[in-house]
Amino acid sequence: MTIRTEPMTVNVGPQHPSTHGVFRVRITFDGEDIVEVEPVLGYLHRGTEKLAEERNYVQIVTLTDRLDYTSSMINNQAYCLAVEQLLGIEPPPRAKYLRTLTAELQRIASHLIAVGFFVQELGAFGTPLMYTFRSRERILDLFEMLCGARITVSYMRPGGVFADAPDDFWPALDQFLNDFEGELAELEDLLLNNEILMVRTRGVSPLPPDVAINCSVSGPVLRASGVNWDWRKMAPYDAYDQVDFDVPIGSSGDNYDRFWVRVQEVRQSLRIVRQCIEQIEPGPARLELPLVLRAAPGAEAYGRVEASKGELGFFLVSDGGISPYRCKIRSPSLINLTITEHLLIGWKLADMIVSLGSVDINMGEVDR
Amino acid sequence: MLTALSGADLAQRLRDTLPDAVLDWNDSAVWVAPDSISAVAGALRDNPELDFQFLNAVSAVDFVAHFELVYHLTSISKRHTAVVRSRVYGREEPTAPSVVGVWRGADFQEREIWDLMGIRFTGHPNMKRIMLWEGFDGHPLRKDFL
Amino acid sequence: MNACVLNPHSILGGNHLFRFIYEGVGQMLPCWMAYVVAGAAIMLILINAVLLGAAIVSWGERRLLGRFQNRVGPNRWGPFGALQPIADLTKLLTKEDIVPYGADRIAFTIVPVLMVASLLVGAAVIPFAKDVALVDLNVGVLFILAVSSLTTIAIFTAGWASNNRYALFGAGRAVAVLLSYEVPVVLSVLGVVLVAGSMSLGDIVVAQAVPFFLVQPLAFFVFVAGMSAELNRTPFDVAEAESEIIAGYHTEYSGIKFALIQAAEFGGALVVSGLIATLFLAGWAGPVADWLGWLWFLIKTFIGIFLFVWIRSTYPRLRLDQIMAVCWKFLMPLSIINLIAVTLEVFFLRDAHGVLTTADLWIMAGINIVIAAVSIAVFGQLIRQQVRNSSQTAPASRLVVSGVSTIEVSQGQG
Amino acid sequence: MYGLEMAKGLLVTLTNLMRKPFTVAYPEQRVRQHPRFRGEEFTWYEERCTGCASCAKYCPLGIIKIVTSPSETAPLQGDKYLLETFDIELQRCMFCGLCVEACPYDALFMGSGFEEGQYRRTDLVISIDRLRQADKNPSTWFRPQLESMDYRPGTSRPLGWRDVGREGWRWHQREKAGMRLQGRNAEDDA
Repeated sequence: MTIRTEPMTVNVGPQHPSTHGVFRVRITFDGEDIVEVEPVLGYLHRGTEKLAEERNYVQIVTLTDRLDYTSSMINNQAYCLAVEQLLGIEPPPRAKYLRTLTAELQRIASHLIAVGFFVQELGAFGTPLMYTFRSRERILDLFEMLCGARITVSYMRPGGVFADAPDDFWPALDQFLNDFEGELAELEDLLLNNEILMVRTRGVSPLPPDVAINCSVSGPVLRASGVNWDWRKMAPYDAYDQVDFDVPIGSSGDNYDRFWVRVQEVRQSLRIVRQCIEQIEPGPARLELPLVLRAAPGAEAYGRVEASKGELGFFLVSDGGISPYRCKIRSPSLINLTITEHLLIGWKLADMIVSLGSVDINMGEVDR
Repeated sequence: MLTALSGADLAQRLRDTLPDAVLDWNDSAVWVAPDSISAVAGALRDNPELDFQFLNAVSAVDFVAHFELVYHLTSISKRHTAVVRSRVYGREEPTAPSVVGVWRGADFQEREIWDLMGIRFTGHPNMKRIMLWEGFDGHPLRKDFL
Repeated sequence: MNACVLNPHSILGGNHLFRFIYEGVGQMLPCWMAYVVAGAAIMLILINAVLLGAAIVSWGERRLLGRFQNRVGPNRWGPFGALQPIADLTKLLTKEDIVPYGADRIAFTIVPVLMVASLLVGAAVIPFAKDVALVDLNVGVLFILAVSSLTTIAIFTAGWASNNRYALFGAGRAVAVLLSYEVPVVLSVLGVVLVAGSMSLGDIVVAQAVPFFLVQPLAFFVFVAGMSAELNRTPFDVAEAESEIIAGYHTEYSGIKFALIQAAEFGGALVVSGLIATLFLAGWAGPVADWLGWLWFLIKTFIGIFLFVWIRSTYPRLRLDQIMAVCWKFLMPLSIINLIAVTLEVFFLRDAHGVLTTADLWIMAGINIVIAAVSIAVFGQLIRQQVRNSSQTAPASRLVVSGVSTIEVSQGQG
Repeated sequence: MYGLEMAKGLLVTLTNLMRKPFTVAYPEQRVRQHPRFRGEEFTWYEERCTGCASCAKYCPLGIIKIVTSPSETAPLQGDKYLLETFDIELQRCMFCGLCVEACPYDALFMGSGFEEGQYRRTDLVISIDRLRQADKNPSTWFRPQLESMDYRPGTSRPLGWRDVGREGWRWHQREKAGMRLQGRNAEDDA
């Protein structure tokens, strides 16, 4: 006698405890094995690209905050770089360092969330998440000190940052860096070699590098597959050509490697922040620009940064007006989702959640 | 570090394999005929000297008179970038061949362009709306929407 | 005055409180009615004790988890938030009681009752102090194991009746886990019964001149692991894995039904901790006086609960197939080793009357600790090899860009 | 040995059990608010405001509504406009602070409060009267002069309109000849 099984279709999301926001995947299961996957997007679609066409160049900075709301600084940076390319201006060196520094702090915060939720999805009852949030909270405090907001920072402007850091920011940053070393070591003790985490993630949902590249995957996911492609190294922007750091790469591109790469990137970001503190010199933090900027008609720019999720690009086209004629956002989260089918089919329900978590998407950026 | 291939350079190399495809070029980009996009894409990826394995972004711009598709490409092994563009005419049912067969990464972006800009890609395996629901009237990113 | 006198051979005969109420009420009412009244009174006490205990456990677990996670936990209502369970209960009582469309109404409703009932009946035989148990059954251990298996049926019914696919996933997982883990748990308890020479929980406590977690560390380990699986607690909580299948079998439950299921869950933690205390930590036995037994029992129960919470706060969850592997490939052999070792030791060490002295127990403890360490190490090593082999994927063809300094994933542990 | 790392994890959680909680029990305790904090209420100095509506134009969401009429006193001498309406629709505000950045006369400041929850949406529109009466505890967001004064919105005393400008207030007075200083003339002369 053969046991007959029947495929069962389940909507995972948009209301599900661990789909990173309003992400919905329609999955067909055979028992607990995944047979078919179809991501359904658009639950957080706010039309950022259309909104950007009606706002002037500085106002769009506030829109970029809301793309990937766990790494608003990096979004600001990408957008400002694109506008600067468009206008042909260059920010003063102090602004470059401040941007680099805040972007790296934001990368730490974003990766901490990614790591915390990754382990949360593995089933840890909130403890690693709470520890990562504890450290992230300190970073957000630093941001509040810099610019008065914690998540929607709007810190950077085309031509620099909105204002120099206050005097008490630097001792606070030092204090944070010192404390964070210990917190990070604690986190690594708790997670990095934990056997349960190992058996759950090692060898699960591997992503070969050729597939990764063909699917335009970028960021930690690409590097976990063993491709050391980092825009901070390849096309250094702001002050990244002045600092020294390594690029962590994985070997097999499985869930563990993606997790491991993120933890190591936090360490490298710490290195960059320390170098920025050493190298930064007094000076203006913003170019004297008019409030309302205008680019030459027909000018185009594609500004890209290595955001915490991958390559974040802004493709701006100007028609000479005060707002961009077209503002295309190349969002890493959306394009990283291309590999969903590759990652999920053939694995189990429990692995599905973890694999999705290891890609680290953010719905604000996927749907825009 | 990264070098950006100039449009003239790229056009020169593309002409060897696909003489009819290249329409125009300037110092940053090369314009190709819309019908030959997927052929050009294949040539760009498979030519060992160009080796554009990585598609950064597919964008569509509505210039009212025509739509323009912009492909930002990167070669990971050769470390250079290039921009390939194509003008698509017609507002009723503009179509262009899909490059999903060459770069899987174009999947969601082409669906998004169809959804928001209304350019249909032929040969795409799943040409459905992505952000908006099926049955939504119009394509919001067009300049004549609203 | 025709006072009723309880038959000393009745199973409730050992319960002083029952006898007191029975004889007191018997002054006024016919004997059969006094029996019912006394039984109801005792039941009331037991139900309230267990449910109150569940409430305290739920509060304590949340406070403890909070502190483990470097936060405060519930602290708003009452001193240190101790009235939080009451607030929760009030909220759940006033919530709408939803039966989902297409659900099997009767089966859906009966589940919480079934879960709480099995819990309460199980709690009846645990001795809280010397001679303080509802009944001191001579098959107490068997009774508890039998009754706790009722939960499996309840959980499966819940998943099936809910008409929800997540619930069905949870039910399927729960049945697989609970049935498998019954085996090593029973085998490990067998060792305890062998040494104690009795299935009565009271006798088992008395027999523990040396606490059994020293005499049979393997059995203790297997029992704790197995019970945390039966309770659906981390790292074996696949049946209600909140990050995967929402809440598993109780996804669709709301209002008072949900409250009962939660009570059964936290009460289950309490009863199992009590059971661990009784079987392995010498129950109410302790220094000073016998009447302080309840204190030792509470402290030991708290140790069990603390252990569960600690593990819950630390570990991620295993996958279903891995849990089954742990059960059949790790816990099962360990419990068999323990059973064989204990059988042999009892066979050689017992005297003519089949009694083990304290010295014998110490000898057994010495031997068994060594056996435990060796076998856990050996099986751990075996599992490790297994994990290594299964998780080694073919190293992907690298696409490394030259000139960029990189650090690569360390292949150290695993 | 297998399981060693798991024991290490248990140790980590145990050490954290001994630590003081990191969280703050909000209504009783508060986290330190930084001077640049962009709060929910706005601080507006009517004396400094000319009614130019730069803030309204620069707001990405267009939530500031300003209605002015020419001043009755001396419009030709550069007097300010009379403000009839100055509504900030707080329910759509995203506290980006661009209005503050746009204000050329340092009249509008982000506030430092954040407990402005209301039960009705209409209550979330800050009207000109509420702006007039509100406590003047400006945030130092985009106001370097306040930062150089070492001003702390939470603890320092409320600031008057003369203290907050980038230039001296007398310059301001000179520039806008017909400015009504609302009964403070005696004080000004001193």
